[in-house]
Amino acid sequence: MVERNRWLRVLSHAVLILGVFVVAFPLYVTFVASTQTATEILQAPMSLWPGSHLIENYTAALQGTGMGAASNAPVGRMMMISMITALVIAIGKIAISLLSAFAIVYFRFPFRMFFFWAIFVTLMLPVEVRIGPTYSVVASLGMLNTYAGLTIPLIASATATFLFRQFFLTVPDELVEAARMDGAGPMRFFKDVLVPLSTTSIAALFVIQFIYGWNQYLWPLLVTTEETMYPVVIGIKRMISGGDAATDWNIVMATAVLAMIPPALVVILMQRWFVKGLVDTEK
Amino acid sequence: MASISLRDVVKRYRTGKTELQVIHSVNAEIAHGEFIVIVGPSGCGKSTLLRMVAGLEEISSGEISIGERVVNELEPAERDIAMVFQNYALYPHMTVFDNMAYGLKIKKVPIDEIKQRVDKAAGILELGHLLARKPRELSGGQRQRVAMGRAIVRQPQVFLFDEPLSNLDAKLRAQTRLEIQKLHRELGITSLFVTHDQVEAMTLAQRMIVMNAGNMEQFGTPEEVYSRPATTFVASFIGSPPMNLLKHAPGGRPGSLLGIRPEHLDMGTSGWALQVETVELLGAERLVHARLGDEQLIIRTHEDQGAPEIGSTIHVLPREDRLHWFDAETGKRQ
Amino acid sequence: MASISLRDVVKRYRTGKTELQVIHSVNAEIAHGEFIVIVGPSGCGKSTLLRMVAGLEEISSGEISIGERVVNELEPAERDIAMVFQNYALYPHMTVFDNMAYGLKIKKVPIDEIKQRVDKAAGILELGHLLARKPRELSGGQRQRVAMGRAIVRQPQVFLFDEPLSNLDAKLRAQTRLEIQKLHRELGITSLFVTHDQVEAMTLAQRMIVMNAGNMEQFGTPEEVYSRPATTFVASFIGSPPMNLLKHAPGGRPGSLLGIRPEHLDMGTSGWALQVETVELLGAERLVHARLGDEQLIIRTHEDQGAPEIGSTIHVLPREDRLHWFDAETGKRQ
Amino acid sequence: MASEKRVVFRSTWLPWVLLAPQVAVITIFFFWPAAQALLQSFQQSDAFGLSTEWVGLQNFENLLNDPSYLASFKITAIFSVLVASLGIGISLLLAVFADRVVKATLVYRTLLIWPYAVAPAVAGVLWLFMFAPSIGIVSYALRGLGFEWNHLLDSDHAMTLIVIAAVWKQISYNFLFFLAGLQSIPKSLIEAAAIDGAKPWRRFWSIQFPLLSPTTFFLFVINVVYAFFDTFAIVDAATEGGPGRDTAILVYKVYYDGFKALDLGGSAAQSVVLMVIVIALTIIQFRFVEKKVQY
Amino acid sequence: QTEIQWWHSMTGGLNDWVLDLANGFNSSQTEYKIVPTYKGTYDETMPAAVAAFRAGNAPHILQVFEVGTATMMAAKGAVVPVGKVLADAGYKFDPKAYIPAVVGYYTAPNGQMLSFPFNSSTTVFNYNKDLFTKAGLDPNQPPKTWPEVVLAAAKLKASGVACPFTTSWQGWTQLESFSTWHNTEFASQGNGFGGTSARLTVNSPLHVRHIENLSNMAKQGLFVYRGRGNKADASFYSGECAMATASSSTYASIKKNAKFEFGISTLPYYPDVAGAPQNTVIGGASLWVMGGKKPAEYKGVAAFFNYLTNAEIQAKSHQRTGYLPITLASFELTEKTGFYKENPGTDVAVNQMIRKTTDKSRGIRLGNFIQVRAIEDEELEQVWAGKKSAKEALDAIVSRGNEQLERFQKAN
Ligand SMILES: Nc1ncnc2c1ncn2[C@@H]1O[C@H](COP(=O)(O)OP(=O)(O)OP(=O)(O)O)[C@@H](O)[C@H]1O
Ligand SMILES: Nc1ncnc2c1ncn2[C@@H]1O[C@H](COP(=O)(O)OP(=O)(O)OP(=O)(O)O)[C@@H](O)[C@H]1O
Ligand SMILES: O=P(O)(O)OC[C@H](O)CO
Ligand SMILES: [Mg+2]
Ligand SMILES: [Mg+2]
Repeated sequence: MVERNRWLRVLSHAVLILGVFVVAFPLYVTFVASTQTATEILQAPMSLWPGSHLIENYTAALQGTGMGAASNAPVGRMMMISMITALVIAIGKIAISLLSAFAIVYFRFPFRMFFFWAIFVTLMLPVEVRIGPTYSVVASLGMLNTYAGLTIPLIASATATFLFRQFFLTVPDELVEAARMDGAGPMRFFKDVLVPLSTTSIAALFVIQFIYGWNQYLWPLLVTTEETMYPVVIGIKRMISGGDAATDWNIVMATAVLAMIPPALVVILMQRWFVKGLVDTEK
Repeated sequence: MASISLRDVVKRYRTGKTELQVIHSVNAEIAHGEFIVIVGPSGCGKSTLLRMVAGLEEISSGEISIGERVVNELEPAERDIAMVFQNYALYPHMTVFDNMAYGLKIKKVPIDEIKQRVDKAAGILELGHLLARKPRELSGGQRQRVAMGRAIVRQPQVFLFDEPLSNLDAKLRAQTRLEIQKLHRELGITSLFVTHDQVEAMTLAQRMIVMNAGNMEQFGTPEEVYSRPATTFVASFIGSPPMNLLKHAPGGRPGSLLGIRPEHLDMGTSGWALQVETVELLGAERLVHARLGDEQLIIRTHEDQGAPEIGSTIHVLPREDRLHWFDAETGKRQ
Repeated sequence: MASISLRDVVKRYRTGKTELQVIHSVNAEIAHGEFIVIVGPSGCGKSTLLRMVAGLEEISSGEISIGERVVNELEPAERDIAMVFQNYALYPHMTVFDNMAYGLKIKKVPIDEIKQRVDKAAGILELGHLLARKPRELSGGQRQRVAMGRAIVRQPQVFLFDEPLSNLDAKLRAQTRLEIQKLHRELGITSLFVTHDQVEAMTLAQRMIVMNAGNMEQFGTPEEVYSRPATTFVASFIGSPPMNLLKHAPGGRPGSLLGIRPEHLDMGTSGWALQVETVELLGAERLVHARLGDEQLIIRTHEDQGAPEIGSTIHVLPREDRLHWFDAETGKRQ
Repeated sequence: MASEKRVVFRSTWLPWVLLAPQVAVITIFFFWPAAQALLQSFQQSDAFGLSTEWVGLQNFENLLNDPSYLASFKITAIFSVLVASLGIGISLLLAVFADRVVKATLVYRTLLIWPYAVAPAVAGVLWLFMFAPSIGIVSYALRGLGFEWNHLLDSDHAMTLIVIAAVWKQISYNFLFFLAGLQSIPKSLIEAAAIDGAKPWRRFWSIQFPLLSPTTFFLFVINVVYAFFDTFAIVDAATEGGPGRDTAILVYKVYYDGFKALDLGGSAAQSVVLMVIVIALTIIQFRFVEKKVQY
Repeated sequence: QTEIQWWHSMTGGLNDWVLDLANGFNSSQTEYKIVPTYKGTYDETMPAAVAAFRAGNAPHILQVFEVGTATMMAAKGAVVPVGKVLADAGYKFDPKAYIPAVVGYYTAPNGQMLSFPFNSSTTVFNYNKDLFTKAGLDPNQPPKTWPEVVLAAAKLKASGVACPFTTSWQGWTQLESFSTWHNTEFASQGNGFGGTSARLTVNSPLHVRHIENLSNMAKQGLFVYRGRGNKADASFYSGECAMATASSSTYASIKKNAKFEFGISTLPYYPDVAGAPQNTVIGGASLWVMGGKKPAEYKGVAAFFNYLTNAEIQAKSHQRTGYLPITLASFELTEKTGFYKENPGTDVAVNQMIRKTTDKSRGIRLGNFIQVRAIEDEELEQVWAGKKSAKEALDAIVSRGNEQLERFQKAN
């Protein structure tokens, strides 16, 4: 660093620790609540020390035997649905975006920019805004209660297409030329050179899209009419404020912690690539 | 090995509605196994010319043949050429081995043969111990050698080089120059080498093409180009420091420019009287910047001769047999 | 203007548990207004030394003074220096004017005076018409001039340059070198200039520091360094092509290396008998690469002398007064 | 960097094949439904779609005459600006300090990144849980400090609650971008400024911050869009638009009217309004990004 | 085996109950299989079903809260009246066997039962006996009238209770049920039973008086607002609030969570209002049969409903959940087993509902009721926050609510 100011270093740590405290506090509370009994939680103020019911609550959540969990779809099953859904969405988005970015950057054809724009506009058309008609389409295609229905409608991705386009534009032209000299055709170049070069962008996008897929709520609620196809976020919401039963916050919080683990692992384990991907492609 | 011939080669770029001609009817016959350097300032069209030979740019008009075949319509891969790029264009995610083998793999050369050819090229270029590395783990010079290796393994009829040394530092550049020469001697493959560095051009070329603004100004051996520059452009572009070009030299002819190289001006006690402006020491020699009337001159002397004082007047004698005369209008040699 | 003195300056980097010493006890006294060039191969510690003077790196031990003040503990801003970076480090979001004015604004110099000082510097550097542009709208050479302008307006006691020319092309580099010299003559500010290019070092330096692996190998005028290199390192680093260093020269002393520059070997009919390997033409002169026993030599001759044939045997006579002897072990001059 | 490739492949059919999957998905699942929504905005129908009547601009007129819809615009503007500016401000602050810390960056980053993994629907629940008037730990602590927290009746408290939840959820994302942006600023610029005499505070405002502006602008757009659309689950969980309608942002209202109150025509009309806003935002960002690319 | 889809909104223990019913039915025969699916809260399940219907994927049975009743009734082509389903399958349907206030609400003017009353609740008054004792109140003499509630609240507050009184479902308890309990019209046309031209009348002097009263309590800290829907229930479970008006279905949860003695009493009333107390209004949900299914499937639905009317199953459900018994037989059965004696207060809901209804107390059945409820919430919050007077808020409810009613009338 340029200057040797000691108190500035102390201040840096102080600010960061405070930031971490504020940011992590809700998560800590969630964890603590997941180790107590429902009644303990209701006694304001709730204790901030972990209680003794951790195993009990998590078992209940996982097996769906807790009062709060609605029965025959245990959290384990829902986590699996979430996992498959999130993976398909993330991988699918990346795959089709790679292809379309490749087409848009490396070819010249009529309406090229029109398609780019068309894709770009979808970036900000969230499902909530057109949920009814979209649902009708999915239903008439017979995709309710299928992984296809849970994933394909969410699989178009302006973000990914845009990011890949930006990245492809930074790939030196000479690489294409070298590949052409080596006798590689477009798809061969795509497979052998472009995709391997895009790994950091792919990793960054994987994180973003996995989390997007994992955190879906409204869409699965609509397209799944069978409990066996419920993802876990719905599992959490279903335990809260439904009907007349009191919320079993301990089980809710245990489920919330469980539901958080896979995406958090993805974020944390891939953060190096994530950050790198963000820098490399300049957004 | 093959000859190359360029016949009335023209390149135009169309950007929007405007058309820009960047290569003006170039003609050249290059023999089997020759080492040709294309030299010229930035933007003069060297790369464009080379890339037309490579098949990376379409030829607007004219004809290019390699060997007996007119290649105008052929894909780069079908022209049996190999190219070394300025920034090497190595595949960053492949090992050195894979970089060299890639073209062969695509051609479906049997893996044993690929191994053998890569090993041989690696041997020539002393890359044997680096085959498992990725390009980012190599130094600039090593990368450059890999780029050459990638070209060599292809055993092409023609080598194309687009400023392959410009990313190297001075020392490495000199060394790699020697290696390229050696390689060419050994393999004898027809080569086109682009550079904007005249020292590189002079040392490497068997014959050189000097280009300026899309025109071929001269095509000849380095000696010819140096001692009988065809135009004032060539005269001032080749040679460092450049040839002095004087409008009003003592004994000059009207409508002509007199050219004399800095090393052909001998300091003495008689001759032109000049005012010394600055003096630069370059190891074994000195460059004296001086003024003759309102014209600027450079004189190159040996360090032994002692440094003239700044501001003093010196006398120099141009060697009579080394004078060059150019038309002041067209710049053509007279 | 101020003198600079470096006393036992040492730099160590700590990475994890290991400590790496990159500067070994450098001592140097630089007078008011001197132009000093620090030269050496990549990684030898030139930038580190300069950055310690600038205050961008902590000094591990030893002492640096500027003028009368020991600056070890001062912030960069308090040292009254200005620095030109290799990549210029222009503020991309500011205009040329703002780039130059930034330091003055921080010092709260009145706006009128800022204007006047920037205008003056812009005048010197011929940047007047570019003041409203952003750096990205400038060519490499123009950016370089802005970086210099930013340093000049500060009117500091010391100028520091870290390879400021290395991003320019050869022609521009030569031209900018002259400008820097002119500037130094006019302003007379003590300057430290880092480069790894020996030509640059030779032309610019009043005195030069040659560094190698963190050690100061020699500190002297270019003439001294060239004609009396203190070590084999200096001998081979300065001069292009480098000095020939021979273990088994005819008439050599055991335990010593004989050094002789390529231009001090005269081709003739008697003397050492050499096998010619390659010949390079460099405009006015030729480099003959030849072999003496198992040792490689370079001879520099004038183009007039005609090129020896490759493979032939030639005879060269070393000039007796230009022989250098070095200790074979320590590399020190004997 | 150019925005076009000099070298392209030649093929008349391949690009279409490559584009086909993406274009198929957006056509079937984006544009077709969006067109349907547009159509619905000119119709009025009962919930089950048994009777449908063409009403022209009636739905839009209803919206314009509904003071609560207009109020919702204002609420949305306040909410978005608060979320975007606080989210950006806080994460910028954290990123700047994280950038200064040489050691332990990874530890801080790991801890700060974590909320990104939480679903908005769950984030709303978490914060509601902490601020719940009776059992909430934070409201309890506030009461202990003599501050009566009541987001159920106090609009400012309610707004504060959803802003906190929304900002919290977004900090990680912003933080990562800022950190990446800061680390890509050449170190020599900072050094040049230090030599020019700028102290850290000055250096930040005159060098780092301006150079981050593309990132900041990008994040601003992303955050506004986030505040506009992705926060409805938070509002739904935390305040349900209350007290009164004081936290009913536009997208919550679309969702509520269309999805809970089954007023399809009215909701579709609101969707159309939102789509127009979205497209405007898209164009602005697209322009800017393109410009930046040529930087 | 014919599968029959059943979408519902029951969570927690209630979800267990739903599953038990389905399992019970499924194992009682082999022809049909009931598949219950939780589709979110009441206000999420209904839109999901509507969307599903539009896409041709509606379930067979749909649980709809009472607020959605009018919307469902208006959707003639979308639903099949339960009466018809039962009759077609050959089951006898006798309205007399049901509790009048319950069946009346779900019956068309022509006497046909439109939907099947499943989990009907009503409004009751819960109180914390321990806090009563602490405040020097008689735990066995809960306040019966609003003036008594105010007095009790004051005493509770004096004894240090932070939240003397709260309410869940404020619109339902304080306006709707309040109206029928006082035999006062909530809306014209017999509270909407007479047709879609009904308009709100909740700004009557009695309503204003009550809301003003609550507003004053709020100002004095005697009434503490704890949120929309049933959010306030938690404050009662936790022992924070001493008195609460809530759904009778809170019984099971209080029993599970409360660490204190609690009592259930009737909804308070104003003794000076003629005809009060009348009967409270129905809440909870009923089961609707969706149209467009195969005859065999309707047979299965009918068989399931028939299974649900079994007195023993009814009685068990009632005792287990706190929801009302639907048939008189199940009420009598429960009484006979001594359940009410053992669990004092559990009969309060039934007693409130079992009375003979009047035109003003039969229930409230309005179009766009969901929006009307939301308007009630929004406006009442303004009162509790002190931003509007009771009169202003109630006027606003009437005018804004009537807009919704007009719109509904137009669309149907
Ligand atoms: N795609 C293009 N469209 C339009 N003009 C172009 C295009 N490519 C190159 N040019 C122009 O053609 C001219 C020749 O370019 P070329 O790259 O061949 O120069 P060069 O001699 O290789 O220069 P350098 O030494 O800088 O590489 C230049 O003026 C350049 O601006
Ligand atoms: N922060 C650091 N930590 C550890 N070692 C360092 C650090 N900075 C530089 N070095 C090492 O110190 C030595 C000197 O580096 P310096 O940058 O001064 O070299 P240089 O002479 O300027 O080289 P160049 O010509 O390549 O710029 C190098 O070996 C380098 O690897
Ligand atoms: O909580 P429940 O099931 O009694 O239902 C409550 C009513 O639906 C309120 O409208
Ligand atoms: Mg070029
Ligand atoms: Mg350096």
